[in-house]
Amino acid sequence: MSLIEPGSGPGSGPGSGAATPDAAPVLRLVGIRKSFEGTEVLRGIDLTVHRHEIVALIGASGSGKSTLLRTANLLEQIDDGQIFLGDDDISDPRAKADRIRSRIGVVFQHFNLFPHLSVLDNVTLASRAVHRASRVEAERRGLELLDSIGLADKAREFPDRLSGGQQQRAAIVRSIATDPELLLLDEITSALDPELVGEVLDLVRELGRGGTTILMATHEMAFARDVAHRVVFLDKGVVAEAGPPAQLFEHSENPRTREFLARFTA
Amino acid sequence: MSLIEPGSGPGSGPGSGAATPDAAPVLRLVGIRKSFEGTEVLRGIDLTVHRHEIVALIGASGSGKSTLLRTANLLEQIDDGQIFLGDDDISDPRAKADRIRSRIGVVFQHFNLFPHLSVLDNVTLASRAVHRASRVEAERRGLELLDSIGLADKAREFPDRLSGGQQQRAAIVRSIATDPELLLLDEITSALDPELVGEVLDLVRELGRGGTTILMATHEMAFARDVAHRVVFLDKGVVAEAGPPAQLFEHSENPRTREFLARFTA
Amino acid sequence: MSTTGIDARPPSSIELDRRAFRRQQTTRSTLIAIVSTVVFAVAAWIFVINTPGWSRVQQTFLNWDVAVAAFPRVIEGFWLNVRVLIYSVIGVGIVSLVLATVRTLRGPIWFPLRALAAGYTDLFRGIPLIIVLYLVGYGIPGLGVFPRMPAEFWGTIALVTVYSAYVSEVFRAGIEAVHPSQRLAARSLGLSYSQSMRRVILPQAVRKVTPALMNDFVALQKDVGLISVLGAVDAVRAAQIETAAYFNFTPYVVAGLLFFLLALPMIRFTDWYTARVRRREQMGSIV
Amino acid sequence: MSTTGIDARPPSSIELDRRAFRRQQTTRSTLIAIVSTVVFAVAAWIFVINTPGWSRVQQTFLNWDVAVAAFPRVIEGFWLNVRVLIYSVIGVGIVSLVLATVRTLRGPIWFPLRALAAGYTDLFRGIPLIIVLYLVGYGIPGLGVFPRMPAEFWGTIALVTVYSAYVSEVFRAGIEAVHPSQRLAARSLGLSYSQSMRRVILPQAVRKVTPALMNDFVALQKDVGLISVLGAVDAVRAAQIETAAYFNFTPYVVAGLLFFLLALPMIRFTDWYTARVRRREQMGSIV
Amino acid sequence: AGASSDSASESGYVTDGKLTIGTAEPAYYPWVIDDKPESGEGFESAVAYAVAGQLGFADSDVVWVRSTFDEAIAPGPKDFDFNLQQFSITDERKQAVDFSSPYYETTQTVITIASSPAAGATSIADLKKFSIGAQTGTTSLTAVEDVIKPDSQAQVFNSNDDAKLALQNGTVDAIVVDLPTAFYLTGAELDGGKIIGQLPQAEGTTGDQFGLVLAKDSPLTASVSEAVDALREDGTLDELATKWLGSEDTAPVLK
Ligand SMILES: Nc1ncnc2c1ncn2[C@@H]1O[C@H](COP(=O)(O)OP(=O)(O)OP(=O)(O)O)[C@@H](O)[C@H]1O
Ligand SMILES: Nc1ncnc2c1ncn2[C@@H]1O[C@H](COP(=O)(O)OP(=O)(O)OP(=O)(O)O)[C@@H](O)[C@H]1O
Ligand SMILES: [Mg+2]
Ligand SMILES: [Mg+2]
Repeated sequence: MSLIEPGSGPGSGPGSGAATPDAAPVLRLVGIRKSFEGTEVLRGIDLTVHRHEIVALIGASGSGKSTLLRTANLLEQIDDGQIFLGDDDISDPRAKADRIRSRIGVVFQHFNLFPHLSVLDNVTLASRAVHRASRVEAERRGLELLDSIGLADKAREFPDRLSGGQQQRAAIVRSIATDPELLLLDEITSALDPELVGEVLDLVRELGRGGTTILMATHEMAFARDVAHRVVFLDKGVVAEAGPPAQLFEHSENPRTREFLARFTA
Repeated sequence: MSLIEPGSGPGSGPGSGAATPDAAPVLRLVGIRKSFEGTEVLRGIDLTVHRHEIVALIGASGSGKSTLLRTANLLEQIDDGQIFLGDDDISDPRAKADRIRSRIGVVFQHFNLFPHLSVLDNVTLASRAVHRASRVEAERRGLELLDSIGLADKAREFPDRLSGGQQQRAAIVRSIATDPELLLLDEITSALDPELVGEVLDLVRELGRGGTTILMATHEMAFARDVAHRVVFLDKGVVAEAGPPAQLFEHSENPRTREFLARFTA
Repeated sequence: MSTTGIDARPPSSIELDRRAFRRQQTTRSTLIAIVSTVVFAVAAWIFVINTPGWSRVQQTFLNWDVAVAAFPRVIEGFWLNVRVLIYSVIGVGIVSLVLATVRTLRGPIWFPLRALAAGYTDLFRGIPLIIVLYLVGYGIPGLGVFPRMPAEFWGTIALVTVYSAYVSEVFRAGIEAVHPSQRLAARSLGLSYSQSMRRVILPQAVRKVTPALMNDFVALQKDVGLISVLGAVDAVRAAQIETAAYFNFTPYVVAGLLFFLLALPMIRFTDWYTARVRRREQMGSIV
Repeated sequence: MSTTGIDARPPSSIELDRRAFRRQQTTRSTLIAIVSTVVFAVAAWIFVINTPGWSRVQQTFLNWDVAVAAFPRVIEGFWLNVRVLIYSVIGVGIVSLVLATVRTLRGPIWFPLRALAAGYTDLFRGIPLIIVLYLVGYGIPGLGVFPRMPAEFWGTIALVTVYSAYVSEVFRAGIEAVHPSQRLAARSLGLSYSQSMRRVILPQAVRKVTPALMNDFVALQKDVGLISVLGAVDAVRAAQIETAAYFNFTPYVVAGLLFFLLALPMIRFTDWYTARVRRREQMGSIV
Repeated sequence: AGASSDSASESGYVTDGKLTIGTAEPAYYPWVIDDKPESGEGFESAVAYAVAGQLGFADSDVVWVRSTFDEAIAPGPKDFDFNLQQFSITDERKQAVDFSSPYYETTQTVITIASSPAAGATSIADLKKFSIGAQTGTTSLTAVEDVIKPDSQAQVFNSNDDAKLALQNGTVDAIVVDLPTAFYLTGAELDGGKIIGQLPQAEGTTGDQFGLVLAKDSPLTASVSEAVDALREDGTLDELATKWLGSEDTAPVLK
């Protein structure tokens, strides 16, 4: 798998190491609250993602990880708190949601690719429809991206001809085709055959090295530990603990964190 | 989770350790061949499962694990070879398929429980319909089994009210409710949330300790190593290597085995 | 206007500001909708209702006096439609289940019955109901082998003949739509073909086809009006008679509304049920 | 009779024995099927065909001479049905797409149009076609605002009116059946509501509803025969005229067969396509 | 009253220089012989040509079109100058279409077949218990409901064809049609056809008068009526009636 070239991410520091907390914040969540039918799912979340940083969101099923990512992308309206993308308060109802979403890339667990479009059309759709790139230009860049993940020969295929891992990689590439400032990944490997998980995580690793800013919810503890600069442990709608992986995974003093992690080391 | 009592399995050696190869063979596959539309998926498989033994079937996606399990249960007609259950040649077309299937328990990856029946009815259906047990007797035993896996309080619920892990455990319990001689498990955890995998594998482990004979296809290498008495590595429709887990996982000299296992230790 | 959370902490001032803005937006939207509706209504009034043609339309199709005069006869006819509907539903239920069951029979000995059932289904899915009505309603009594029966009887027979073909096909499709692994699971438990059919496949199939069945029921509800061609004085024929008497089409509108009111609950229920099934599927618990 | 595998190794003697047994079983099954069919046919012959009633039935419904005599008129009428069908399909396509589009419009300003479209859809899903036919076919010309048009024209209008309501509803259901995450994915890419509608949701919706659309097409194909009640001499009315002339119902059978032959390819195609879609779904690639 | 010199709009004719006459599809004996109105054979066909002659048209200028009964008397534009298929003149219909003065007067007649239980009926009271059919929208239906008042609901058919089929196959016991049709059906079409009798007029009404139907407020109504009046006065109508319909007083009037 060839490397994503530096410059394909928004920042260009090639192989930049762990981002420092004093880098510019890309996403800032302040006191986010969200209820569904009377149940409070997010109960005051504060979280900042800095430029070039990879933040892993871990937590039990139902702890609110997906909900948090969806609020960050304005797919869910929050009940209180504020969300900043760069300097803009995107939780303000006066903000243009479509404009903002085009600055954020998202990949979910399932159903990411559009089944009626070829892989290349999937990758180039946003450039053409939203950013008004010419088809030639969009396809040139799309093919380049697909080539970088070894899928150039599948460009004209439809998604259902690809394996699950190939589909997820294409979905990731699609989400970065428009140079978003931030990439949100929601358990992108949990519907995959265990064998195919590796190739998808490798791609995320590459992207991180290329400087892409990533906030990802994951159940792959090993991956979170290896790749994330910072891990945030969500428990029942609050941030129970946050810090570098080494600290959380090995020296956490929070009993809930330890209990949660214990389930993965059977 | 309470232990499955000895005696609930067909053999009763409580906590019997690794079965010895000279125990009575429960399932014996001899030179099994199977093609789909001109592609040979199984190319001469020889495999024996002895009483009280847990055999793990590993191999890449598409190597034929599921097909092998289905042929063993007569859900797929083989093209050549012979299948013995105990002393009976069950691949003989003169054999009564329904009778034979009722001697084998099966759990798949997906869609195991019948969504229109309560959990208890799921568990007792076969006893009542096939073995003509009275409803009272069947339900007594069914509740006992559900109780042993901590699901007694869910007995009257419908499957869609259960978590994935609970559903799979109920499916396993259903498959042993009629005391089958052999249990076939096909990647029973691969559609589960990682957190729920543990409880299902724990149940399999209990069953093994209780003496149930199990042949299972799995992608959970750690589990195969811990629990199986013997591991069979299937590669492109042939048994590439078979042996105790320690040998396969640590000292295999087969390059294909090593390559396959390498993918899981990223 | 307060937080929906369990701990009802007061929302921040920013949130209060956002809510005020959203409320304002909602008010604006409502106003726009009202204004738009009024403008639209006025435009419609000026360009349609206020024209001389409209009073003609109103006179011809929406004449209150005619509606009142025609109502007793139309409602009496409609009652016949309802009775025919009830008998037809019962008949269709029985015949289509028999057909569907015959089509699931296995074994070579049943081949001719299976083939016959399949042929029947095919044939009557392809022939217009009105032709079947004429054939059954005028042709069969002419054979002189059956005692004399009223037109609505033969109409019911024709409806049952045609709709059983549709409905048995719906059942068949439902049986096939049950995921194959359910059949495998049932067989793996040792259930025989017919046991797994009866205890596992059919119950699920019936649920799956409920929306389709309800659609067919709505269609049947409306096609019941066709028995009028056999001479039965149902709502449609009654409306026709009244229309001929007054040269005014309001009686048809009255009959149409009666059918509409009969069908509406079922249509709403079908829509609701279909949406619910879809929502469940889309939630997609996959284990 | 040889292995289907690529390396054509000779099967073992056990396998050969099994195959021989299975072949024997197949032969036995075939024999049983043949015997059963013959027995069934003979029984049918004895108990049905051989009875005096049957010759009456044959005479009344399956009279070759009458069929030959009626055929020219019926086929000419049928050609009118086909033309009406073609125009109706075009009309339904246009009107229902407009209706479905109107119903996807967002924003308060469109409220009256949306409500109107929704009301239209509801209304005409609930009213029997035959009533709409009478209203449109006899009522509208009576307003005196339209030039004189043939009965088949008004029949086409009525068919389009009713079927557009069904079909636009099918489209709407299709739009809702597209998995919500597709909409989320499209919006996450920054596509606007209307862009995601046009480029992501609608193309998938159209595919999803193809089976339902085909079903509606088959239904339309048959309901075209109802224009006969307006006096258009289509196949049904032609058959009626011929039947009255001979007091023999064969002309209806001829017309019915013509409709059946027209519908059969579509029915087969619909079944095939529906099965294909289902098979794909059941394979269930979930990523 | 030649029409050839006037323009279509002024003349009021559907086709300038032609007289377009509508009749049923199919048209029946004895009104039209063999469903061929162009031949001038049959009562209505002959009347049509006589009227055409009065209006100054040559036989070759007559164009025939077909329409159903309902279609012809429903309001709306017409593709015929006048239409004749036994339309009884009623006040309700006059709101929708114009009628010429009557060209024939008849009564409604109950007919049946020998195998029907109604075959023995001899009075209106006898008929009450039977199932009686008639064509929708006709005065025959009105006669069933107003004069016979059967115990069970009348059966109502789209056409006399359907009513006749229903009588033949036994779904109704008797049907009501106009007298000439009754002669024709019982004489030629029905096996064992039998006329039970004519229905008396309801109080204060005349017999059923057949008129030519014209579009509502047609400019031709007056001239067509004049033509019919002229034909009645010179005895042509009686002559044609005798020729094509035979004598009509052979059926008893029911009490
Ligand atoms: N649209 C919704 N309506 C109602 N409840 C919802 C909705 N979306 C999420 N929830 C509820 O919110 C809670 C948090 O869900 P969420 O999907 O965010 O959890 P998660 O941490 O992503 O879990 P998982 O690891 O299973 O993906 C759950 O209890 C869920 O049932
Ligand atoms: N019914 C079938 N028709 C055609 N091909 C089939 C069928 N079932 C399986 N195959 C093919 O047989 C091969 C082996 O499939 P099988 O499901 O046994 O693999 P597997 O080892 O279980 O893989 P996985 O780990 O993905 O479950 C695959 O190439 C598959 O496409
Ligand atoms: Mg989630
Ligand atoms: Mg498998």
